[in-house]
Amino acid sequence: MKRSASGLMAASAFLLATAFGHAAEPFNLAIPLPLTGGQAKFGEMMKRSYEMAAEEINAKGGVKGRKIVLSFEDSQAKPDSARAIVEKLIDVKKQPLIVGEYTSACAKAVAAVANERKTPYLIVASADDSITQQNYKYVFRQNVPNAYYAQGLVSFLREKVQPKTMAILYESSDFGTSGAADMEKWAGKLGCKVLVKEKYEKGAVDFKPILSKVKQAAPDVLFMVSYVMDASLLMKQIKELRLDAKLYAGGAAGFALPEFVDNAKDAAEYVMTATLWTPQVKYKGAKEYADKYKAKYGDFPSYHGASAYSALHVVHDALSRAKSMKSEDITEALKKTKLQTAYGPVAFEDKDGYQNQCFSETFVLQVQAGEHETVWPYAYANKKFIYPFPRWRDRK
Amino acid sequence: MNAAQVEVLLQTLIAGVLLGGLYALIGLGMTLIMGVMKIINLAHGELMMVGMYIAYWMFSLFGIDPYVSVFIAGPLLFFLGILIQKYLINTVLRVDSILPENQVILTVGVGMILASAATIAFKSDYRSTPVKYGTSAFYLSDLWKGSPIELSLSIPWSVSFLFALAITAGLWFFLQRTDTGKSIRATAQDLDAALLMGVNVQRMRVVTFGLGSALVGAAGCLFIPIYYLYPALGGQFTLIAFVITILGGLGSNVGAILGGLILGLFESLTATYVGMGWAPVGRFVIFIAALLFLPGGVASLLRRRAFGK
Amino acid sequence: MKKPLIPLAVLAVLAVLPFSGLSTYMMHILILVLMWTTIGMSWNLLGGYCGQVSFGHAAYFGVGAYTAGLLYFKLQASAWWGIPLSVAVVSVFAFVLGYIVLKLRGPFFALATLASGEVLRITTENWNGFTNGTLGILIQERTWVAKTQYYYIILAITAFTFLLVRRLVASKWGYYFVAVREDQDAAESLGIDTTKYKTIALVVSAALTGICGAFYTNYMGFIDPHIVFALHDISIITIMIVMVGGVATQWGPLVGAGIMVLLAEWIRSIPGLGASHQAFFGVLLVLIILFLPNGIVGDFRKITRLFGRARA
Amino acid sequence: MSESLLQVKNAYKFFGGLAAVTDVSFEIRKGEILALIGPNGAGKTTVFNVVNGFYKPSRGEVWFKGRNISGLKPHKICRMGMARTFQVVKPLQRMSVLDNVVASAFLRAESREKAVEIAEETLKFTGLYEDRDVISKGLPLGKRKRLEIARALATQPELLLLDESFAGLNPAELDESIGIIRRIKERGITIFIIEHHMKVIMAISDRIVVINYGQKIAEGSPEEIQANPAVVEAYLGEDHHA
Repeated sequence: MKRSASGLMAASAFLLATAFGHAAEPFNLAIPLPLTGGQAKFGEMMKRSYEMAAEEINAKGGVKGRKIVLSFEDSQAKPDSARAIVEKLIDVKKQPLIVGEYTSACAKAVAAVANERKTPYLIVASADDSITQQNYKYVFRQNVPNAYYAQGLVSFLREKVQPKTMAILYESSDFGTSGAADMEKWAGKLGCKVLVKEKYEKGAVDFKPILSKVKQAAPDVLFMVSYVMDASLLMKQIKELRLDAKLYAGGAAGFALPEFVDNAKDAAEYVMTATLWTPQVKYKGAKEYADKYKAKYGDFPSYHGASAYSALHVVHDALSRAKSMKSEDITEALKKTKLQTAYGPVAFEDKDGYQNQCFSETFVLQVQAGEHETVWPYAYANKKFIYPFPRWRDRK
Repeated sequence: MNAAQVEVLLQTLIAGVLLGGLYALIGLGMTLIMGVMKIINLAHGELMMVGMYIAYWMFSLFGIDPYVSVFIAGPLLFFLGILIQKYLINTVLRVDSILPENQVILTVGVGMILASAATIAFKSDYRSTPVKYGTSAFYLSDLWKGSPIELSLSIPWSVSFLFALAITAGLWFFLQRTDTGKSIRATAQDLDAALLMGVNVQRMRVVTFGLGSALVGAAGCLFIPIYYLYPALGGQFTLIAFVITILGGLGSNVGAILGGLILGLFESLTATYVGMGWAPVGRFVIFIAALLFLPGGVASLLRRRAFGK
Repeated sequence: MKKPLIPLAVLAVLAVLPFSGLSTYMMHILILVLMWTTIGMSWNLLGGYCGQVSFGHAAYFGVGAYTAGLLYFKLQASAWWGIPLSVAVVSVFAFVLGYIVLKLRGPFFALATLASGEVLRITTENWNGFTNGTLGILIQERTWVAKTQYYYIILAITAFTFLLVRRLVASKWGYYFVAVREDQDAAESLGIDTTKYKTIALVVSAALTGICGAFYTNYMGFIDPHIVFALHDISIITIMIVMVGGVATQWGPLVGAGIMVLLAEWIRSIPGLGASHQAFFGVLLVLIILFLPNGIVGDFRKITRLFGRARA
Repeated sequence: MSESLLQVKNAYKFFGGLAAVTDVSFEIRKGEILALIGPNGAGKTTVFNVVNGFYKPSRGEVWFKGRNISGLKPHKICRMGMARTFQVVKPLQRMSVLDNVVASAFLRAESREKAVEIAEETLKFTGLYEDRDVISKGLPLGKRKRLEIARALATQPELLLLDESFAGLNPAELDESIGIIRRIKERGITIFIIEHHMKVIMAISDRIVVINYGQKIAEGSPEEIQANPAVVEAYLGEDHHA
């Protein structure tokens, strides 16, 4: 009953909006994303999430009575293509704000243009620390910067594991490099010695040589920053080598995706990972979004999707509050954002050398019985963490 | 050297040999095509991706083991290769152009089409075949309780390795003993002489490209139990195939095996003792070194020795 | 030196284009077209005229880009100094590399150059202390917001390259380049020091490409190893531009760059095509190579003949 | 007897373990036409390649104009005054006939104008001037062979190496080419020629060197060679196998 009532309301809101005719000119929003090439997976997940958000917003009457009409432009993860798209959106399509992109390289290209052209740009899932350290007035970032990704994980290490030694493996990308560097700093603060720190080229086939070196070093914690398939290959080969550490921890990204568990299967069990968002997190709308996504596309989304989904709500909120549809006014409205979203509370602060940066809680997931469960911080946990866990040879 | 260091070294060597065997199979198709036709096929990795998708769908839809799919993907890729060669590459080779390399660009185009067709058809999701034996391994400590060191030998890696050897042996037999195989070798060694001997060179080229595609398709099937799959995966394997082809010697399948093993061992040892980030640098450095100092590849060393007897 | 009128006319048109009220979007695309034209023309000198098909022009592009980037990053100098400096750095680099790879012929040369680009990419990624590794180099503030200045700079570079290539090709060197392309043994026995002239072609070609790399750093404001040493997005695109436009032709690179950049952008933005634009573009590429194996300029007669027949 | 221009001293060339040329010695005197003959696969072209620098002799030496040139690169040897043609013609296919010759005329020309001048003169000399704007790929075989000679001549050599410049020509073309060779000789250019065509050889050469299986088996005037039993044997042997 309740659902149909809200549906009715939405429909009538829509009818009202169209009845008052002239206002119904749609609000076109084009979003640059990688839809082909190696990053397409993430582009696709975000695209779906944006679409889901747009549907909801439109069902509730859109932006000031105007329907949001989304379109997507494939930047192929190439900075010059991303820039071309954004130049077009700003100059030709007169789009007053930019949302989107995924890779940090593209986000940097877009951010520079947007700031030069005084057009607000909301970054959704690009991690590189430096993007919001450039004194860009018009660039906003909803996800925390890379340096904060592992915050939740570090607090877990401090309180529950107190490791003495650590090994760090990371992919050779800006994300991997700065993630590993940040973790090394944290380890120093925890009084934990880093025994091995090695990077690898994304897409490597065989990690066993490096893993046997790690095995020999026998660290308490093995921390890895990897994309999804490298993550599952790593865990599979760790299992194969019976490399026993007290804790396997991932630095968000690959380890937090459902595909990680799907592909690594039992090798993924007990693995913990930092993440920026979880489907179980007790933010309003988070579960609804996650369930809806899963119902539609078969799998839970990761934080990338949730951030994209919520970003559109943030945009909606800012546009609704903005005095006009001009870039300056939208920027002002974005700056004053205080919104509870499925991704958590969103507000943009100038803090710790960052500008217009949203700082939010990060979490720790653990794979338990083949599912990602939120285990840390306590306040958000839906399952108790399992630690310590059995050694490989004692597992079935 | 203490026991732990020995363990690391042995484990690294095992990994290197197994990796090398799989690399060899990727290189095998390339070396055949390059040896016979002297063309650079930049769609090689994409053909492997097609083979992997076949194995993936066979597994997901019908539960057919990827190792069985070798016999399904191989023939299918053979026909795909024949089509590509017959209707695209041959057409370009026939026309006279300033640079023969426009054929290469053609294969880039083919690769682009294959990769984006896969994106359209299967989305860009990462996939793998979660076979039951995916992470099983033999352990030294299970066989020998008192062993001072622990070594593991992955079952799927070993099976893939043996398959690779078997396929190479099969290919060797085909090239040495069958008429078609002999004609292919003749075409590879001396085009003019082959023409004089009445070899239907056009047909041999078509067959060769088909065969090369089938081999790399089979390699895809052997890879998927231990690796994963997504549409844009081809590029890096094309590069590996080049390295092996040059290292082993153009057109030599024994060379491809040795080239693969050398590369596998080299990469593994670099990863352990220098740093895994540098392994790809090493890959290309030995590649350039082989081009310069060993123009005929490892195969030329073998031949020289045989000649000496 | 026949018909210098056409190049002048084209230059004049290009020079007044910014006054025709083009959007900054179109200006961006045009800047990319000009940059790719220059890279294409310099590749054409080595590949088209001298016959040494390089699959590694990303190496020179990247070294140029990093010359400019590191000037800014390490010495806090203006990255614009990278343009003159890259000529020197890339020339020396190409000279050394040429010593290694120019001994090889045909597909072996192609593969060695391909590998050299990759080696540089991975080295740059791993050499954190010097290159800032995978984090790349970000220029905090680009010199200009407007496109016009960048446009004229790249236009000047393109015009200079055009003139240089044209001059070279008509000179003794040009004859020697083509002689090397057609038959190295014959050329050698006619008294042409093939190694020397191949090295000249390589160094000139590399230096011009390096200038484009330095320009890219200044224009885009951000570089990282994946972007500037890209095998597909730089090296192979360069070859495609020349092949599609017309190998060993004056205007081929311009036409090719126009197609590869403008047309690709246009196809990419066809609504509803989504991710399939790449397939579409791949098909187009295959068709061009199949029906115009010498490129659009190279097979221009064939095109006009086709249309002539259609009219008759 | 005029002075010696080129000496080959005990030259060997091995490929892998196989000897393609074994202990070959001969000299070429200024102004003469020396022919190198022998059955198919006797190693004639290998000798050429050793002489003009494509191959460094595995053992032995080659002297040109009083200087040891073994191991020098072909382009250096060419600059010293030795030019050659190829058995399989290798014109610069996509260049016009004139441009082909201009490319090689640059060796002795400072400016483009001078190079064109030399080239045009050479084309007139070889009777190709009418065809100067034809793209060389489109020339008939006879003219392509002559273009090879023209290109070599444009480098203004003292010694000209001709590798089967008469093979595949029809009788009319043959006569024309013989005429050209004679006129080249009249210009004072020394000629070293590989030829199959016995009639041509006997008509134009001053002296003949015969090799078989990479070894020199005879040397002398055309008459002497015709009467030499070893030569007859070698050629008969070839006929038996053919």
